[in-house]
Amino acid sequence: MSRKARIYVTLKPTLLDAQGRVVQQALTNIGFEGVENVRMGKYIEIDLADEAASESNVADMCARLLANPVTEDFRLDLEDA
Amino acid sequence: MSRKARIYVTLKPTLLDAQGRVVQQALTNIGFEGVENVRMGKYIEIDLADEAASESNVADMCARLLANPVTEDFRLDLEDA
Amino acid sequence: MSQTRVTDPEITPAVWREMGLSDSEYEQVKGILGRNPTYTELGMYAVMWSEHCGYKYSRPVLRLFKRYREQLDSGALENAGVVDIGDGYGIAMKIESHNHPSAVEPFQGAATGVGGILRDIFTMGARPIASLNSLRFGDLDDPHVRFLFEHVVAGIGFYGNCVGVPTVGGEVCFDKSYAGNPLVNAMSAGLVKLDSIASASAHGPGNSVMIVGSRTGRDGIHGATFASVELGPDSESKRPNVQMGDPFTEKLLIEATLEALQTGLIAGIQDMGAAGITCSTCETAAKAGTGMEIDVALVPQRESGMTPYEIMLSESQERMLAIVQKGREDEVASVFKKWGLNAVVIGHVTDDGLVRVRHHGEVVAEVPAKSLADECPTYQLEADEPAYIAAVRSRDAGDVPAGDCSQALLNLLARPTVASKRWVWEQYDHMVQTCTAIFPGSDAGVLRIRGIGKGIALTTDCNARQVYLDPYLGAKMAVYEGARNLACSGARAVAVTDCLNFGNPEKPEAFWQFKEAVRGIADACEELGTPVISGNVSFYNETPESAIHPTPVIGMLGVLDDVETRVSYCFKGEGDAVILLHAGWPQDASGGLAASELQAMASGELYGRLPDLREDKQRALHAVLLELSESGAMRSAHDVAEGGLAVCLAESAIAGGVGADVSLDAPVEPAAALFGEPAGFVIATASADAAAAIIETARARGIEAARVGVTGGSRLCISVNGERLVDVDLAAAAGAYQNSIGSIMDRS
Amino acid sequence: MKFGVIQFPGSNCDQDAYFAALNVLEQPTEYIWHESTDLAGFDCVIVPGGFSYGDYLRCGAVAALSPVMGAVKKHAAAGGLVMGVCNGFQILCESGLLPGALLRNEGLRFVCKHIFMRIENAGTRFTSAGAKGQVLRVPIAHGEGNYYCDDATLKELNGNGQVILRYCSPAGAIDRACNPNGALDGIAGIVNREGNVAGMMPHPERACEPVLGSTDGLVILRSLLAGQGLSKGSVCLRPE
Ligand SMILES: Nc1ncnc2c1ncn2[C@@H]1O[C@H](COP(=O)(O)OP(=O)(O)O)[C@@H](O)[C@H]1O
Ligand SMILES: [Mg+2]
Repeated sequence: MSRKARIYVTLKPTLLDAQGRVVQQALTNIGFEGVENVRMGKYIEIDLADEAASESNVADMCARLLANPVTEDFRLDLEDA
Repeated sequence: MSRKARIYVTLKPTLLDAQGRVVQQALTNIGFEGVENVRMGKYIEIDLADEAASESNVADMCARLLANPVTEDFRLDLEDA
Repeated sequence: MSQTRVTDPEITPAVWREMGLSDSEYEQVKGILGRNPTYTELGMYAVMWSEHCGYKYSRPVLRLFKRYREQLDSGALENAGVVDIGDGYGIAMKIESHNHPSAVEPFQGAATGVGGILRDIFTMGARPIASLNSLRFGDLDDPHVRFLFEHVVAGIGFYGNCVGVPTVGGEVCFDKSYAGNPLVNAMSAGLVKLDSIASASAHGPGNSVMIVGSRTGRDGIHGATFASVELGPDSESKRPNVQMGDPFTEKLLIEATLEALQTGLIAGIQDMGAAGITCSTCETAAKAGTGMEIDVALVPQRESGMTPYEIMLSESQERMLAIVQKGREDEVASVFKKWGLNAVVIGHVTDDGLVRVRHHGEVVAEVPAKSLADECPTYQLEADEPAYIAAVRSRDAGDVPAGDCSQALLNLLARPTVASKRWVWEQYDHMVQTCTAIFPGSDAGVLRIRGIGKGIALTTDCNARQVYLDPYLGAKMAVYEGARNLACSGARAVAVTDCLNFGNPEKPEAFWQFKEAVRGIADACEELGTPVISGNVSFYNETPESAIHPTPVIGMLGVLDDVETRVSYCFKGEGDAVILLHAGWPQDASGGLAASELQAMASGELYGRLPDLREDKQRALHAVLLELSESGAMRSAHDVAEGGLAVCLAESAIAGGVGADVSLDAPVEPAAALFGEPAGFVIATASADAAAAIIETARARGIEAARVGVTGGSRLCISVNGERLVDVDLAAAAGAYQNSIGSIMDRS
Repeated sequence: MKFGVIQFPGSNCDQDAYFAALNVLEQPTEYIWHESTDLAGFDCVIVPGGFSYGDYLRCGAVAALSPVMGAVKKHAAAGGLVMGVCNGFQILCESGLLPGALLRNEGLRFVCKHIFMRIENAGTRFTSAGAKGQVLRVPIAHGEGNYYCDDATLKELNGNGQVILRYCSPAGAIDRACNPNGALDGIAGIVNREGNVAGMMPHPERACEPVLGSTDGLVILRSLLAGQGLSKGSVCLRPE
C-alpha cells in the first residue's frame, strides 16, 4: 500500500510574481472580469511507501529539495492513495 | 468581498513527466526512501470578485488558458478568501 | 523640513551603524544638513555612502585608470563606457558583479545580475547585442557547489535567453577559494549611434521625472549595504528580500526605452540598480547640477503600506527613471504604454540642487544631491603585502611531476576549469539576433555589425591563480590575455571593462592585492592603448573560513574592420601546417609551471614565480596575428592558456575533429613545455603553402615562429626535443574534454 | 511575395526573421503588431521565435489568445502561408492551427546548438526547394521543444505526410541519440492537413548566411518562394 502526498509550493507573498501578473492580464484581456490577483505556484504529487508517508518526512523533502526556502513557502496534505 | 479559486493543473497520466522523474531520483539520492512516484504540476491561486467566482467561470478560464487540453488535466476548488 | 515621521524608528547610534554608517560619517551627514537627518535621509546616505555605491575605499585607487580619473574630475562618469568603432557607431559595454545575491539565491541572483547590466547598456540608448559571464565556484565535487553552478547557469540562461540577447562568451573556473563565495560577473555590450547616446542627467528645471517599468516592492532593501560586508553565519538574517528577475518586463523595457528615446523628448534617463530611486534621483540631479522633487506616494507600488524609506531604498528590478520634457509626458508615456508598461510622473526637476522627497505632500527628505552622489567620504586604506607572497614565490615551480604525459593531458582535459564549457553555453542562446559569427568555445566571441561589414570581438579573462602569486603581474597578464584572445580571433583590442573581485579591503593584505592588481591593469591598458572605459568593484568576497583569490576579471572589446577576416580556434582539415608563434620561452626552465593547472592538479598548491611578461614582444605578437588574419593567411589560431600548449593543441584538434602530429624544440623542462602557462604562445594553422610566409612575417617583427607539425589523423601526438611524450586518441581526448562537466553535474 | 513578421510582446527572433525575408530572400517584408486584426496583402506570415509574454504559464499560451491570432486563422483559412518557428510553433499549436503540443525538453535544460534534421516530405510549400531525405544542419534554441500528440494524431500526421522534418544523425539516420529534446518520433516540424501552415522548432533564419555558420536554412526559406503563384492545394501533400 502506498499513500499520496500533495504539496503546494507558493512564492512568498512579498515577492514579485511576474507570471501571475501576465496571467491576470491575459485573463482580463480575453474577457474575464473580476480577476483581482493571480499567484502561480507548483503542485507536486508524491506516491510514498507507507513507512515513508509521515508528515515530518514530507516536510523534510520540501525543506531540502522541493521548495526553495529563500523564495517559496509550502503546504502539504497527506492522504491515502 | 472576493473569493479565492485554487486550480491544480497536472500532466495527463499517459504523459511521461521528465521533471517528476528527476525529482524522484534526487529525493532518493539525498536519502529519502520509499519515494515511488513524483508528478509535477501547477498550482494557481486566483482572487476573484464575488460576481466572477462561479465554478463554471473558473472552469472556463482553465479550458481557455490555464490548462492545455492536449497535455494537461485540471481540478479546481472555490472558497471564501 | 518637518519632523521625523512618527512611524519611523528613532535614530540611535545602533541604527546608523546597523545601516553601515560610521559615527564620523553620521557626524558628516549632520554637518551637511545642519540638523539631524530623518530616518529616510539616513537610509539614503547609508546606501549611497556604502562601498558598493560610493566606492569609498576603491575610488582613490581607481584613479590609476586614466579615463576614470578624467571622467571623475569632469563629472562625466556614465553608466557604461562607449567606444567609437567608426561608421557613426559606438559600442557601450560594462561588467558587473552579482556575487553576494548569487551566493544566497543562485538562480535569481545570477538572473538579476544579467538584468542589471543590460539596463546599464540600454539606458545609454544602446541596443544590447551581446552578453558574457565570468563565473567562479568552489570544487565541483561538493554537492552544494554543483547546486550553485547549476542554478547560476540556469538563471543566466533564463534571463538572457528571454530578453533575446545572445550570450557569446565568458569563463568558468573552479577553485576551493570560491567555495563559500562564488563569483558571478555579468557583462554586456550594446550598439549605439554615436549621435544618439542618452545621458543620465536631469537637465532642465521644470522637466518631469517619470518612473517607468515594474512596480516597486520591498525587494532588496539595503542590498548595496549587504554587498559591502562579508558573508557570515548571520548573513541569512541580514539578507534583504530577494529580488526576482522578470526578463519579460526587461525585454519590453528595452524596446520601449529605445523607442521612447527616439522621440527626442527624454532629456535624461537612468536605470535603477543598487539603491533604486535614491541613487537614480541624486545621481541624475548631481550630474546636471540641478535638483529634484518627487512624491514617493506616486510611485506605483506592488505592496501596501510601504514607507518612504522603503520606497526610496527598494531595489525592485526592471525600473528606470526618465527626465521628460515638460508638457510632453503623455507622448512618452504612450510609448511605454504601447509596450504594456507603467510610466508615471512622480516629480520634477528643480534648480536648487536638492533632492526633496515628499510622501503625500509631506517632506520626508531634503538633501543636497551632490552630497549623496559625489561626496561620499573616501578613505586611504592601509595596504600590506601578505606574508604568503614571499613564501610561495621562493619555492621552485619545477618540481611538478607530470608522470605519464599522455595521461596527464587526459586528466587535465577533464579538469572542470580546463574542460569544455559546452555544458554551460549550450544552455545560453548564443545565436539570437543572428549576428554571432564565432560561437562560444573559441578564444573570443565575434559578432558582425549588420550593414557596415565590421565585426566586434568580446572576451572575459582572468587567471586568478596567477593573480594570487603576483597581483601586479597576474592582473597585467589578464589584460594581455584578453588582447591576445582578440588578436587570435582577428580583432584589434580597443577597450577594457573590469570587474574587481577581492576580499575585505579593510584588511591590509586584501587591499594590497587590490592596489597591485589595479596598478597592473592600469599599466597594461596604457601599454596596449586600451582604456578602461567602465567597471565595477566587488569587495568583501570572504567567508570566515577564507577569502577568494584576488580576481580582477577583464572584459575586453576588439574590432574587426572586416568581419570576414575572423579566425576561430578549430583546426580546419587535414594536411595543414601547425605553426607555433610566441613571445619567447620563459628564462627559468620551469617558470611556466608556476600557478599552472598542472601544479594545482598535482599538489593542490600554487607556488613559484611567474615568468617575465616581455610586454613589447606580446604586443608584436598581437600585431602579427592581426596582420595574418587580415591577409587571410591563417586557418585557425588559438592561444595557450590553462593547461598549457598540450591542452591548446588538443582543444583545436577536438573542435576541428582532426588530429595532429607535433614536434617541439623547447629550452625548458618537457613538462613545462607541454603544460606550462607562459603568456604569449599561440598555435596557428595554415595551408602548407602559406606556412613559410607566415613564419617570415612573424620573424620580421621579432616574434619566434616555427612550423612544428601537421594536422591529420585521429590521434594527437606531441614530441618534445625529439622524445614522443604525448600520444592520445582524439576520441578519448574529446570524451574527457567535452563530457567532463556534464557527467559531474549528472551526479547530483 | 509579401512577408509579415508578427511581433508579440517578448518576441525576440522577430528581427532575425524580418532580415531573413527582407535581405536574404529579398522580398517586401513588414512587421505585424500583435494587436493587428487585418492581414490583407500578406502572402506569408511568420510567427517568430522568442518568449512571447515571457513564456509565462506555458510557452505560446498567452500569445495564442491575442487579437492577431484571430487574423492569422482567417489568413490560413483563406490559404495564406503561415510559418511558425520555435516559439511560433508553440503558438500555432496552442492556438489550434497545428495539432499537438510542445513539452519541456526531456533533458529539462534549455538547448542552443546546431542539430541535423531530415526532410521527410519535400512536397510541401515549406520544403519543396529540398529533396526528400536531405539532411539540413540548422540551430535550435529552446527549453520546450519536445513535440507531443496523441496516437491517433500521430497516425494521421504520418499517414498524410504532415511530418516535414525529423531530427536525425549527420548521415540522416533517425536515432534517439540525435533527438535533442525527446520529441515524439523525432518530430522537428509539421504542416497542417491543408499544407499551408507549418511549425518547426529549428530556426532556418539562423542558418541562411555564410557568416552564421550554415546556410542550410535557405532550403526552407526558398521553399516559401518556390510555391509562389500556386493556388491553395496545388502543392499536394503526398503520403510517402
Ligand atoms: N560562462 C560562459 N558562458 C559562455 N561562454 C563561456 C563560458 N565559459 C567559457 N565560455 C567559452 O568557452 C571558451 C573557452 O573559455 P576559456 O577557456 O576561458 O577561453 P580562453 O582561455 O581563450 O579565454 C570561450 O569561447 C568562452 O567564451
Ligand atoms: Mg584563449
